[in-house]
Amino acid sequence: MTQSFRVDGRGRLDYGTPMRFTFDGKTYSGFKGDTLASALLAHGVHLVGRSFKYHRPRGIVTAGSEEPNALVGIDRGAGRFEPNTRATVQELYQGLSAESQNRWPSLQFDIGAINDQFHSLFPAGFYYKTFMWPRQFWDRVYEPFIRFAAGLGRPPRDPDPDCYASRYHHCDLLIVGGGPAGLAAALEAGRQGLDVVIVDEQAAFGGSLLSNPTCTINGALSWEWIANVVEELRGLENVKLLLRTSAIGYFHQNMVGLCQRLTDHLSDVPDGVPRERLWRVRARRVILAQGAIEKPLVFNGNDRPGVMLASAGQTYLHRYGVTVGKRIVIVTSHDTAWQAAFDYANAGIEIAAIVDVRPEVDPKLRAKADECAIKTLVGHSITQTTGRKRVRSVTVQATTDPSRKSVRRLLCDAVLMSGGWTPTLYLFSHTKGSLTWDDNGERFLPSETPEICDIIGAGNGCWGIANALREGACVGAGKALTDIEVSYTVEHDDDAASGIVQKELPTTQPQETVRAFVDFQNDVTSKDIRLAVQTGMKSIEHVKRYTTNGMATDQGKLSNMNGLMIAADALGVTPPDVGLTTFRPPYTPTTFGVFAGRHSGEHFEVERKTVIDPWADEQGAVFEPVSLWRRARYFPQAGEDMRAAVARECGAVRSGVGIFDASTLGKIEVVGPDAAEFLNRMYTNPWLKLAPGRCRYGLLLGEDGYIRDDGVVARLSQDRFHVTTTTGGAPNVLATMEDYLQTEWPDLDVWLTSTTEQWAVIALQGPLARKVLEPLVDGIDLSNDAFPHMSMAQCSVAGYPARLFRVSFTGELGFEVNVPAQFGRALWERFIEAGEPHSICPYGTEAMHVLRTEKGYIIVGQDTDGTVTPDDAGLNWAIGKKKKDFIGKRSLSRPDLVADGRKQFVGLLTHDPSVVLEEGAQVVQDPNQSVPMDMLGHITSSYWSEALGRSIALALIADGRARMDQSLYIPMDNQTHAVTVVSPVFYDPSGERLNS
Amino acid sequence: MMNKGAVPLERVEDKNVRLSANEARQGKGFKLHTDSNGTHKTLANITGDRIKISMRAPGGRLSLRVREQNRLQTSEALRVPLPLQIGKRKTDGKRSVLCLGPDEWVIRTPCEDVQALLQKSELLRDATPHSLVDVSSRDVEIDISGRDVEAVLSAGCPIDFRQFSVGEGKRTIFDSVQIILDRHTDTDFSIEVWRSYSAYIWEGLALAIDDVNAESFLAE
Amino acid sequence: MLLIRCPYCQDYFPEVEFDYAGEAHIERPADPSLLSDDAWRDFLFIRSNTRGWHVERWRHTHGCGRFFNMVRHTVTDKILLTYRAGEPMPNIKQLVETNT
Amino acid sequence: MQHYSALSLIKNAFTKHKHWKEEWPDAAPKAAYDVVIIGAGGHGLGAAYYLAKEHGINNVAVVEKGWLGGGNTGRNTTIIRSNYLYDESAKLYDHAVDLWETLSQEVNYNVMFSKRGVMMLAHTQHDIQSIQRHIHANRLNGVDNRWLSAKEAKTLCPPLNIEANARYPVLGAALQKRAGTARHDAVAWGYARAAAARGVDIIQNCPVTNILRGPDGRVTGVETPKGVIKAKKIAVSAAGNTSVIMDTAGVRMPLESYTLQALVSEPVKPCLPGVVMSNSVHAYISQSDKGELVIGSGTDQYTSYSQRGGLPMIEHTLAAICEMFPVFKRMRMLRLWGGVVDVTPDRSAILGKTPVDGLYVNCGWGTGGFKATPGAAHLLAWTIAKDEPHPINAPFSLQRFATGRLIDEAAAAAVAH
Ligand SMILES: Cc1cc2nc3c(=O)[nH]c(=O)nc-3n(C[C@H](O)[C@H](O)[C@H](O)COP(=O)(O)OP(=O)(O)OC[C@H]3O[C@@H](n4cnc5c(N)ncnc54)[C@H](O)[C@@H]3O)c2cc1C
Ligand SMILES: NC(=O)c1ccc[n+]([C@@H]2O[C@H](COP(=O)([O-])OP(=O)(O)OC[C@H]3O[C@@H](n4cnc5c(N)ncnc54)[C@H](O)[C@@H]3O)[C@@H](O)[C@H]2O)c1
Ligand SMILES: Cc1cc2nc3c(=O)[nH]c(=O)nc-3n(C[C@H](O)[C@H](O)[C@H](O)COP(=O)(O)O)c2cc1C
Ligand SMILES: [Zn+2]
Repeated sequence: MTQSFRVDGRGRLDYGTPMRFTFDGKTYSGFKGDTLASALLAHGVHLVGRSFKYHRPRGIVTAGSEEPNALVGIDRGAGRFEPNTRATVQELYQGLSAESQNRWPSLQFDIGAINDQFHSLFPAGFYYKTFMWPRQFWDRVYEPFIRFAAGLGRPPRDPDPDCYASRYHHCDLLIVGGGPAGLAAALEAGRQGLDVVIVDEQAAFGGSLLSNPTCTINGALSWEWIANVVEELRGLENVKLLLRTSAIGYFHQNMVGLCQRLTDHLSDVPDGVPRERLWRVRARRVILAQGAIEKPLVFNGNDRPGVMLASAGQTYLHRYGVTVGKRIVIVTSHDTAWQAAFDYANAGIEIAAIVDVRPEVDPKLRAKADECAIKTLVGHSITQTTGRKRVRSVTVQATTDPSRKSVRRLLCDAVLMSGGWTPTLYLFSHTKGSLTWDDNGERFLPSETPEICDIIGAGNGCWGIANALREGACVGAGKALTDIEVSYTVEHDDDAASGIVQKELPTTQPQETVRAFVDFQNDVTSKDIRLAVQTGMKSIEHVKRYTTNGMATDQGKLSNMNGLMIAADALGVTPPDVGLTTFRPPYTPTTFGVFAGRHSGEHFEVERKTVIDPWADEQGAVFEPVSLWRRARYFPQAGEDMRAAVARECGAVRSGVGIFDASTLGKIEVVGPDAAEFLNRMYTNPWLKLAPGRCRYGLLLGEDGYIRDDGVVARLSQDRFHVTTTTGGAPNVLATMEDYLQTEWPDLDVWLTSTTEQWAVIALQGPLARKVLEPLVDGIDLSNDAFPHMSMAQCSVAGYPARLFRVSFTGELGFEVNVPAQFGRALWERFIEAGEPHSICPYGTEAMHVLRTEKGYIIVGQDTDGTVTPDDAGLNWAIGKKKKDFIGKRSLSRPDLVADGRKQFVGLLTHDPSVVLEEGAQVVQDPNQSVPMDMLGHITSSYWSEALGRSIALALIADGRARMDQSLYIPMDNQTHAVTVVSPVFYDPSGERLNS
Repeated sequence: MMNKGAVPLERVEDKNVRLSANEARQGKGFKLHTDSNGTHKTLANITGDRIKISMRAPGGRLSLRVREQNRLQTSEALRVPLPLQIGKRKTDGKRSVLCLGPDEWVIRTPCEDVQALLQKSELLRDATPHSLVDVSSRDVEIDISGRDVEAVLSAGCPIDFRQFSVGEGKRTIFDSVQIILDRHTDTDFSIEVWRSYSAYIWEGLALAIDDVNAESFLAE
Repeated sequence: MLLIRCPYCQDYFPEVEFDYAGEAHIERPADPSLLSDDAWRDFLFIRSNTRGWHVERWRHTHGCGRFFNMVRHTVTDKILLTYRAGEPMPNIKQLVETNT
Repeated sequence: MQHYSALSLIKNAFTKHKHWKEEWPDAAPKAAYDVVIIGAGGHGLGAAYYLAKEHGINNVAVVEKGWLGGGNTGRNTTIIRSNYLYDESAKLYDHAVDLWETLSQEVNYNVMFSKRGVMMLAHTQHDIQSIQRHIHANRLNGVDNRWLSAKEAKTLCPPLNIEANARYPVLGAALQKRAGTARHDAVAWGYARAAAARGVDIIQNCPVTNILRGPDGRVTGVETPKGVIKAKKIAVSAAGNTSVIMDTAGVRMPLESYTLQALVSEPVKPCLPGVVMSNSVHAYISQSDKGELVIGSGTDQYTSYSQRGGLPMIEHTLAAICEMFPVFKRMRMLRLWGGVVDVTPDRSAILGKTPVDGLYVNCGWGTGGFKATPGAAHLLAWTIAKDEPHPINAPFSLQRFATGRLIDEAAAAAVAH
């Protein structure tokens, strides 16, 4: 196809670089600098999509990110399909492939358009009124049908291979919008030496000036002026210019989120370059210079392809060298569209007429129209349009003539409309800035904001390039708007900008035939809005939700003000009494990927590894995540499954010696003269009398009396303790301790230092543990008498400085050796070597769980769940009976915590010893009762015990300790298991092995 | 660059078997798959003309805590200078001390000094309450320098580098991980981070470098 | 994301360095055993949940590590003041008046 | 009340939809009511409806400070499920789900309750344990919930990533088939219309500033900018603002109000059949009947009434979504908003009497009370009418915080939707 709608000598395109692209499989061409929309228009293609509800043919309406209709799918190859991309924003690149949306089988012929025939059955809110009978049909027929019809573009199906980046940035001044106002501000601030960031979402700076090549600023043509300014700014080191960068949200204290699109416009994307970048900019001051967005007019048939905003028409002509039609009707209630007509006439395009609904317009404009030989129909309204896939004619009529005598039909292939301008207040409103109603202009203007933020240019309701420049220069220089110091001389300014604001355009057409659209994408008509009001939706927020006006992907940029005017009319109140709906981020739709940034795939979240982890890895360990850590779960040997490996590992610990990486345990060094007193207040146990060189099991509660954490605590010296915590609990325990210390007991002389990662911890467990360790330890007698269970010493092990604990989480003779992390792996390998004669066996967390379950040791978080008291867990022995207070003590005497029927920690043995119960399974007394059953509690830990040759389980059971030897039941899906309640200590209850 | 650090578990494709929760919990249905290209990322230094990252050799590091009223005494007894203001660093020969909080300093010193300092602390203990803890092995240090250094750090570090002068250091975060960041010259920084987080930080920096490099790629 | 002045570091840092820690000036009773169940409940769970100027605790966790107090408006999220733990609660009314 | 049906729709199409009546009149307050309900969310409106319908109490006003349904009812991610752990919770939410099943017919307003199934993913051993505990307890309580393998989860939800080398691989999931979503606004509107039809006054733009009490301590009415409204009984059902109002009656609450954010994507054709939630990865997602992906975040860290959240939480949430669904990375966020959720220490609701005679409270639903709407409304009406809690809501008393009989769903699961 040829680009028969190009206008010679116009546009800012690189005509030397032609580009090919496809749309719905058909090949077209365009030039570098085109957007997809401009390139399509160059071929006369207006029809690009179908509307949401009625599947009406829709064309390009705008030339910017506010586009509601021209949404297409862009396919850049595997995993790089993206729905709902605005053709008006997507820059053309070589080979671009786009498809239209929401049509089947094709854009030209769309079955869904049948909905349009029955539109009178689908007014706003219709689905609340129907699909209710018969009830069963909802699930099976109605809802599937509604869901089937949903959505616009097709969803991406393959994982996105692109990467995304993010940055923090700080500056003195952030300027959003690089039109005349923003550029002038940047220039002043930049010259002052401030750190300035100026962003614009478009591919070039200049804003509306890009569509206005004839005006001159200080003698230079506008495009030249832009080039000069941008060059000067680029030369300033303190100024950062970001194009294709949308300010998406204005957050607390001048934090503005920006999304910079880095590669979507490129024909060849270099490898590894992020597709988009999120900037979190914290600015001392923000200047919003976002401009204004033109309003469509609401008239019968205003949604036909070919009906567009007048300013978009100007943009296509001037920036892209494209005419939107060969015979154009202008319809407006505002001056600015007249300029569009003049521009087109100057370019030699036929203007069928300027239809202005106002009774009178500025004689200067009329004179100029006469000069250009343009027919003007002032005081006229559009009542109808024709043309299914492209507008073919408009019917106009004098607004003062109900008799239809003045009716006339104008043939055309495009309509440029203007309902005036809406200052862009989105970001301003994100700050919770307030708006005021400007009666003259019939629009909202910015008022107060809690942020350090100025708003200038068209966004501030000012019109005219000179005015915009002046505001920019003043505010950019840090002065008040009234301080006119810098002034610009502007010729051919577009300062004619008065107009009136309309609801629906007046029409004499019978109401039932009128289809005047307010929200194009969501197919909301003015009648829908009136119906919503009639139905009792009197708040604009209700109207929005009932009609979906303003909820489409343009977020009401085109529809909100028109919707408001119509709703106000229907309600019989003034627009400010109705008010606007809330503006929310993002300013334009923003990819999920850029928010995720680097945090995807393996970088999604930290995975912590111990220094011994690489060794385990080399041995083929299987890992499991435990909080942020990964831990070796078991070490399978050839042919072993988990059960076999775990049985072997457990066997080794019970009969020989096992070695275990316990480095992930939390460790806190508690130091200071008040260290013991501090621990006494924190933990349930007594600490004052613990002798240096001794350890004690410590139990930590929340202030609510429930178990939060536990671990072994050793006293190193009078004023120094080595506290251990659970792996997952470490950060919280430290934070809780700091909290009490700093805010409740600031008088205590004690300090906390996390040493979790200072120490690698290697556990040697099993009857032969001493044999392995002894030869490597210097200067300590490790015999049971000299170094009994719960001893600790500082010594050297294999030449490394160590803290040696005699502790056991397995029930066997055991030691835990702490050495500085950097020596951890070396020591581990040394032990493996030294243990070889004793068949030392590395074991993982799974065996550890089995071993500790055999001994009835709890794991906080598995056997407890935040509702378990020390008594429930059978840990009353760990409470210092003489202590007056400790964290959580008072709660333990609350009525419910001492009531009967609390769930208590017990052991369970299945009657069939081969059955390993499911953790989480519920226990009942009477398995034959009907559902809902009375449940006594649940299984917290359950394993196959090789040592006992049977399964074992731990459970929390109501009144569990009073039920010893009772039979209880565990009803599962297809069978019920019988169990006997027993003590939770299954193995070596006397603790002989531990103390040997 | 994105080779998986963890040992990937590969799901066994047994068509007809539905895994029960218990089976899944017991690791059934997963078989071990060892990654041939090195399961452990070796942190190879990154050297470019605009940015360099390298791992610093282990050094001695101690965390000192003492109340204001005992600061001078402690400083004298340990013979370490203790800067007064949070964020300031004082250097004395091979030793440098950074103030992290109102009663908190980190002392960086050659490894061989650590024991001596701990002994001095022991002697001081009764007279002057304080806490000195060896954390040499807890953290690792990453040096990062070059023209692009601020841009790279800004990928994950939310502070305003214009307010962060040479000779200062502070605890902050990079990519939600706590670090201590020191500024040595305009373009020389170091990051101190708990050992098990270092690979993540490293990777984050590497990704940030890709992003910063993209700037020169994309410059028109 | 808030920008918070740490009264210890005496400088502004972004919220991600801080942790919120609940309402301020709720002191743990010296001897909890003397409290009735209701009084203990109040200490544990009852919070003013003020709509307006709220006095609350924060910790500069990833900075100097200190807990401190902040006066913040819970509707606007505007921060009026931060001060060190242990300092008395300021007269908010007066402060608001002098600040606006 | 004008009956809604396909037939009425067709009839009205012929009359150009001119005869649709107001769904609820905009009432001005009368001098006195038998019951004043503060807060026209789904809970408050529903309670008014059930008071009128089931207890014959029609002299009722629902007083709303803004527009009805504009609180959390109008800004939630609409997940409905009942597979809670504790018996008390399971009973409460299952009661609600029972009512959801017939709600559209009950109020003659299509609330589009969609039983599309809710899937909760397990990524770690701990998740499996916790999910299994839920499934078993639910089964014995007669609450629908079952275990799915990762593959089954993928079959039900094709975009889900179940690659074993993910940072948090999917090990399986719990599925409640009877769970799903509903059209949140319609719930408020449907109840409002049905309640108004039974004589309930719905008074919008009327913030209650004070609860008035007589010399005997009993409530006497409420103060509003539209004047004092007398009432024999008052129920506070004001979600995030509950503690502010209760304070005026001298009752201090164990509540804190936090910002909870949610977001929607641009609409796309159906691709996500059910609801997917993950506690470990911290995100949940469904697709609305219009096509947007509806995504919920976690609460911001500090208390706030601003309905406006921060960016870090959203970054985290979307990273989590991309982790579970790498195919959604190129989808775009369309809108992001916040609500004020009232959170109790045990993350379970408070529904019952208060120390003040004639004053009832329904709050603390936090991040998860939409699903309870018909149930909570029904039980609140009962409690007001009988001046005593229904057995189902009896455990959810205010008193439990003193006795320690907490219903700690928080302890059992990190996220509670
Ligand atoms: C982002 C988000 C996501 C959520 N997702 C889910 C989910 O997926 N599933 C789920 O089950 N729940 C979810 N929830 C929670 C759920 O929305 C709420 O628990 C539920 O909607 C509460 O309903 P309500 O009727 O009690 O409160 P609301 O709908 O908030 O109604 C309370 C009303 O009280 C009014 N009010 C307040 N103060 C006064 C006063 N002084 N005078 C008069 N009126 C007053 C308010 O304006 C409001 O309209 C979510 C919440 C949020 C914010
Ligand atoms: N006749 C016209 O077509 C027309 C239209 C608008 C303005 N004007 C003239 O221009 C003057 C206004 O100039 P101005 O500088 O205020 O507005 P402008 O429209 O010239 O510039 C605003 C710029 O802000 C950018 N922008 C908006 N939101 C953004 C966001 N969230 N992120 C990044 N960039 C964003 C836009 O891309 C645009 O380039 C008016 O006084 C009027 O004279 C003319
Ligand atoms: C389930 C659900 C779906 C929504 N879908 C859309 C949508 O398609 N488009 C839109 O603009 N907003 C959508 N919203 C958000 C609302 O516009 C609005 O942000 C939300 O109700 C909160 O109100 P507020 O932003 O006015 O404070 C949706 C909200 C919910 C709860
Ligand atoms: Zn600080």
